Amino acid sequence: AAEDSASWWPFPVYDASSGTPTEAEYTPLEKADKAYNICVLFPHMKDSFWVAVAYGIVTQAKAENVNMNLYEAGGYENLPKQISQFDDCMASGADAIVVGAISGAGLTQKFAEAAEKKIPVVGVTNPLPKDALPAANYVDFVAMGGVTAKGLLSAIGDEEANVVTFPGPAGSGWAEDFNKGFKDTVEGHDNVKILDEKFGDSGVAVQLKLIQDALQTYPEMNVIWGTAPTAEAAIGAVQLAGRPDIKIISSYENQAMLDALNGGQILAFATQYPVAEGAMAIDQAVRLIEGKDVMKLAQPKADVIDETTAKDLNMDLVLAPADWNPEYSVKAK
Amino acid sequence: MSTTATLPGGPGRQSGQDILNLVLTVGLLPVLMAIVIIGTSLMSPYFLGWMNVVNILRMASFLAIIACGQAMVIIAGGFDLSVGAVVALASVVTAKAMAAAASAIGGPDILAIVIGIAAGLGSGLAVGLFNGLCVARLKVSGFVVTLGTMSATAGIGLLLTNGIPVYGMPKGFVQAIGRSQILGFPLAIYIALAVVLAMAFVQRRTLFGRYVYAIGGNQEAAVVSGVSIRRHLVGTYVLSGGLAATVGILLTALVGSGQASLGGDAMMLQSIAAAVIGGVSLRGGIGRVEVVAVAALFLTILGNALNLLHIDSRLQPIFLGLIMVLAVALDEFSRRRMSRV
Amino acid sequence: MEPAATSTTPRNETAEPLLVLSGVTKRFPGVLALDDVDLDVKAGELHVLFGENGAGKSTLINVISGTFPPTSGSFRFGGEEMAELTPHKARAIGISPVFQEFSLVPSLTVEENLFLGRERSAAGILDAGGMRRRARELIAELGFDLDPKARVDKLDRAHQQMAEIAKALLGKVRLLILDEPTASLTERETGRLFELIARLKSQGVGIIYVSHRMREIRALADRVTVLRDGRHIKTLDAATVTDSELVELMTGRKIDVLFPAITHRPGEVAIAVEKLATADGQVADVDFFARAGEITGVAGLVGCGKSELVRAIYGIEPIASGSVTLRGETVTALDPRSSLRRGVAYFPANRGVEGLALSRPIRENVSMAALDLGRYQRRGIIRRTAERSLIGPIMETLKLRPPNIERAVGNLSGGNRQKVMLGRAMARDLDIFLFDEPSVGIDVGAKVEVYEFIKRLVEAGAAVVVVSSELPEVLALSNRLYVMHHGRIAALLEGEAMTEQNVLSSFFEEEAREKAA
Amino acid sequence: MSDADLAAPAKPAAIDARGSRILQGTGWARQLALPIALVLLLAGFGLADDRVLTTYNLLNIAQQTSYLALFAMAQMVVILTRGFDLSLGPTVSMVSVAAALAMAGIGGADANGIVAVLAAIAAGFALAAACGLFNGVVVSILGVSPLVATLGSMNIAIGVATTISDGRPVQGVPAAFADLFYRGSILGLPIAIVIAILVGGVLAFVLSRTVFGRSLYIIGTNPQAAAVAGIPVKRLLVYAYVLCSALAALGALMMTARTGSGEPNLGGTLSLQSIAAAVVGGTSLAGGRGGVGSAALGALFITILSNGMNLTRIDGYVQMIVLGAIVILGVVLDRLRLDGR
Ligand SMILES: Nc1ncnc2c1ncn2[C@@H]1O[C@H](COP(=O)(O)OP(=O)(O)OP(=O)(O)O)[C@@H](O)[C@H]1O
Ligand SMILES: Nc1ncnc2c1ncn2[C@@H]1O[C@H](COP(=O)(O)OP(=O)(O)OP(=O)(O)O)[C@@H](O)[C@H]1O
Ligand SMILES: [Mg+2]
Ligand SMILES: [Mg+2]
Repeated sequence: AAEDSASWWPFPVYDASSGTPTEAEYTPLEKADKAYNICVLFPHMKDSFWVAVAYGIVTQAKAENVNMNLYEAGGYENLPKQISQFDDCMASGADAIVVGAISGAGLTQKFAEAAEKKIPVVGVTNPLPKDALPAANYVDFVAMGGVTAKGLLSAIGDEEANVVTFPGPAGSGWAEDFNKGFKDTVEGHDNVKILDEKFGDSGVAVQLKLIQDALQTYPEMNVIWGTAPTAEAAIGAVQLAGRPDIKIISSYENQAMLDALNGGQILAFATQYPVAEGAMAIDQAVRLIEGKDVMKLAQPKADVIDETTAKDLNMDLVLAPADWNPEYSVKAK
Repeated sequence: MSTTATLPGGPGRQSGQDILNLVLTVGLLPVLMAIVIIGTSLMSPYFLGWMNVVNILRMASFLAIIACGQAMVIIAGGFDLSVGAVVALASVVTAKAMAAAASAIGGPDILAIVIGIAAGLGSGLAVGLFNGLCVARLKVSGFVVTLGTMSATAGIGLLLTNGIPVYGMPKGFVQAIGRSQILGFPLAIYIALAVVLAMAFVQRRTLFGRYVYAIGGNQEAAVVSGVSIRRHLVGTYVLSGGLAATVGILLTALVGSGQASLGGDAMMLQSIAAAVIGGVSLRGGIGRVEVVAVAALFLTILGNALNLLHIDSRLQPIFLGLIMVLAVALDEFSRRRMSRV
Repeated sequence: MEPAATSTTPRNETAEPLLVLSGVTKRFPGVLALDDVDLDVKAGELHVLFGENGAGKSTLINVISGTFPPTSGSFRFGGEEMAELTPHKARAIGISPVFQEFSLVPSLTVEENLFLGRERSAAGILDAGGMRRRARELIAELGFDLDPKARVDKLDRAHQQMAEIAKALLGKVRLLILDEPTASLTERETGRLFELIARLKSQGVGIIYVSHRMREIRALADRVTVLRDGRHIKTLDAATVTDSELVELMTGRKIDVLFPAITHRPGEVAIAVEKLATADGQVADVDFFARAGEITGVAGLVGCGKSELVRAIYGIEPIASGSVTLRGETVTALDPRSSLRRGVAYFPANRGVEGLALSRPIRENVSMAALDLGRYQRRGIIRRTAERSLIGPIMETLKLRPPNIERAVGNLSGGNRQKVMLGRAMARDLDIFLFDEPSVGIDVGAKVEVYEFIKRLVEAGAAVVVVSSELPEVLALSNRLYVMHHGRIAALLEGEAMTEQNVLSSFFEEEAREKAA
Repeated sequence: MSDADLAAPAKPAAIDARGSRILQGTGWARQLALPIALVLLLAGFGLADDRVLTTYNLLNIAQQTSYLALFAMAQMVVILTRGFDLSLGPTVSMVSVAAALAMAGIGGADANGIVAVLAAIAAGFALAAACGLFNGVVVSILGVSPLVATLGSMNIAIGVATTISDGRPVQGVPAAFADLFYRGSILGLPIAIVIAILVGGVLAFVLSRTVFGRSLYIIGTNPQAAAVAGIPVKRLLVYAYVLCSALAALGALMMTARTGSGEPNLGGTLSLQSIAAAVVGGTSLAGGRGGVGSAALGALFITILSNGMNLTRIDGYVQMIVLGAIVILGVVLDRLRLDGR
């Protein structure tokens, strides 16, 4: 695979550093001054979404020639583990830490400690409390939920839509935000009705059960909106139930979503360009270490991808190449 | 009372005794289940709909198959925490092997399907064998061994896929195993029925079943009676691994891709819960797979009913927990009352 | 099984005894259980192993039946060297042990246990019908009152013992090993067993027999081997040796009388039970009383409910109706804790299950029932020095061997385990004692000590109830003797009337009365 | 007597013998097995990466261990009685959220320090006590197996935690709270370590020197004998579960201070982890064997392993496999050492 980030830039974002998002373009540094040690923390590496973020991180770390070590906590239920990993990062003498937070609020104490120790921390992909960190980049999940809603609204026109939402695990924060964005946006459209919200772990098996139960509870349901595993499970469930009329929308992207979209099995999915997020995070970290100018909060412009827009998409920024294997560390040359 | 035990007894008394025994072994579970079913069907018109019934049975099938293996392990005095991870591993291995075989051989799908299924089953059996050998040869507690293999197996599953779903299985696999129906019921239900019946037979009528009871009931007694402990202990873990892998394969066919996120802790805890609610004693030596299957059905119905009754998903666990405890507490209570008589 | 038995028939069988042990040694961590033991058993002979608790009898039996290999030494069976013997192989060549700690699986039925390890099967599938028939046959043949379909954990110890014996006699037997088989059998079953033993002997079966009951040894033995501290002391011809000689060889000291002379000085009524019925129906409509300063015996056949009676008084058997009055105070809501507070102690028959925490030290097991006393704790904190200095002397008076109260109870022999139980009675001030089978499984020396202990209690003015299946014991000890039958009191015998004859006849009268009713 | 207890007459002699051997002269071998393995492990990691053995990292390890050790100790208390507590993790989540809500309720970050801390402690311990009481009553009085009872309360606690927090982290934890339970230090030792050592010391004293502790061991070794000896088994079991939950609550407050917010997912996988730590350290699931030392050692072992792997940059999935393998290896070595004597 061409592990070169040159074609990604400049990348259009909203610069939300000041609070109100303004359109901007992100361009990273050519090279870091020194081979810094950057520690990266992920909630997990169990789906292609986080592999995509990792791809961005690894590629950009190589491009800027820094050392990078990546740790994953094994899932969203492992906040204590991520906290320990944060400690281990500080203990291992990292020059900066990039964190995809399991819970932004849950890491506030750690952020404060890192600040005391003058170790810059960059937030990536997962939302954080306002001003928690010197730099971060993530989409506004509420906005991203809204984007999917807009996608749905434009697809159905005046048709009736009876939606059951499957936002993801209760208590995760992001699931609630996605859901809120979706709900807020469809509000006021009389032809869209939200029948129920079914929170549940974002694994295919759990989602499948929820969907099957919903198919029974709400025969009038004709739109399934939820996480990528929801959509994946829904494809089979809908076929089994003999309901090809049901539209499926995913609130985020992964390889399966792309394939399903190409196969015509889902209506649309949203993307926040995770590869670009990873790459920006590394660059933000290097800038912080070097004391250079940094965009405090970069928000990729979330897009909804459907059959028509899929062709124009720079897939390089959405998913890692199929043959790319995650690398957990990068050694500077 | 003690005199009745000594007499062979006429046929009438025999059957009375049998009914009592039946109630004693099966307990209140079916009664409770009936209450849940009737209650829910009164409140939700969809509950007894054909599709919903099929759904419940399908989901219960998966749980029942795993719980059967789990029950055998627990009856022999062990514990298998690795079943959830095995489901995931088998799913991934099946999908990978099948996809690889399909693209390498090209020829008829059936060959690739068989290779895939064999690989998936093999991975489960291998994990089971490893568990069994550690427990039997090294005499380490099953809990700790399977705790270790749970972590390692999950790690291998993820390492193989990086968490990315595995595609490329022949369409025939998904159609034939995952979505095909016989007399309106999906294949999984028949497999579960076959497994439960076979295991019930094994428990009652085979040496293996008898020895599993003996080993769990009093290992020392089994040793001095000349029962070879190791072989049968290993057997239970291999069985459990194989059955978990079967579920992994069935789920893979159902969702259409190999997923390292299938199974997991939830499946493991549920299988243990089904076994225990189904009357399997954690101290070993006691339990019947058919009751365990009923318990699996009960748990599945419960989850389904809560969804159909529009209970907020955040409140659902509270209901689930309370009802689970209530079910077992009532059962325990009735059992005590019965044995008093 | 059959071919194995025939193929091992050697040329010189007539010359060599059935079983020959030479220099067998077995070492457990910290214990030399068998020390260079030589022994031989001839076909058709009943060879008694005699020795104190912990002398190594059970260990020897375990070695012979392949449970574990000896540390050194060898043995021959039927003229063949037994190397790498497994329990399975042992049974297959006709070595059939009846273990002291039963080899039964509690959650299986009697019938399933009988065939355990030797199931009749074809291609791994059991021949249930065939096994059931054979089990019924065997039980009928043995004359045991045993239901083949009963689950073993629902049986009391006596019936478990029957199942264990039946299990040993299921296959082809050439050497039968009985480790205290009568410890919890009553006269009737014991009689049956003895008939059986005679029949087996006449068929040329060799028998190793372990018992602490002199009467049985007298009645059965051809030769007696005395073991002490794991060493072979002497093998004697039973016909020529006297009891006191044997006991002296065994203990290394002289014991003149087994049952001590106890001065009974009846005082106030300590326990009065009226119209008592237990919830499980094992006891019905029982009137019973026991006085201070005397021993009240309770005799009865297996399953007659005599254990349940004392267990109900102590508060571990739910009561359906009736009343229990302790020292004039009618007690409702009985439970062990309040019973102990009222000065009532109970010594269960099954020490392993209900008495002792085997992996805990002796000290803790002794003080276990008295931890609520100020002597042992202050505000919930255990006074360890005080505990040690209280328990140490108690176990010294009881002649605990080895005299180390920090050892785990699981390491002790039967007699010493019983001493730990007795120690509990001395750990707090009690004056009502309920003994369920006080001398089950303990050696003559220890028995004497237990009886002495009971004597001391009674003479100090305590009320003692002794429940026992060993008639000579209750007859010799008691002042008043209740005979129970099917949960009811069949007779109350006192003074001269307390004879074996009267006890047995009261069973039969009661039986006849029930038949008539 | 409950009928469940009838199922175990004289337990295997081999096990008794093993138990007793541990109490005799060879106890030190077992005591030292894990510490030696720990030192070797640490030395190995130290060779692989020179940052492992810095004071900073050693303190880091000690601090991480404190939390897990607290939970392992909590778990150990009930494991001693032949139980375990699957609801421990969710209890931690529930307490975390409840404490944070209580503090937010009286003014959040600006609240009076002492009042806020007291409110958090009151809310946290009250909820934990309720959960422990529920577990204890269901296990001891209703006679439900600990597995089902705590699986039930696990679900209930999850439901409560997500419902009262609305599924989001609860912010507004005042600085005084974080200072008390996380930031503070005594004699240069971070407060978490100090608390863990203090609690460990007190608990060790309670277990070995009080009537309550002694009784727990006896109940775990032979519940029937304990009942016959007049030990109030049911009451003490309830206490044990309440103590377990209370210790979990303390850990939860410390973790809440560490995260700086109430987290509805805080305890996610802690139940199994704490059981693993206790068992790896040598606590026996069969009851009656274990202690503060075993819980602490197990926690230290697991922490060092994952810290070492993080610092020596072992990949995530490989870490899972290594962790699994080493957990098994640890108990196997332990076992072999015991057999070797
Ligand atoms: N598995 C074992 N591990 C350690 N020590 C043991 C074991 N089995 C027996 N012992 C010890 O070996 C010695 C001999 O015990 P054994 O059971 O053979 O005595 P016994 O003669 O049968 O006594 P009893 O008359 O009480 O049955 C005792 O000191 C006992 O504590
Ligand atoms: N023929 C039989 N077959 C199977 N079980 C029997 C039989 N007769 C009695 N029992 C069992 O025996 C038990 C009653 O024994 P119980 O404990 O009352 O005896 P006991 O009076 O204490 O006599 P002992 O003290 O001699 O054991 C009951 O559990 C009953 O089920
Ligand atoms: Mg013996
Ligand atoms: Mg009795």
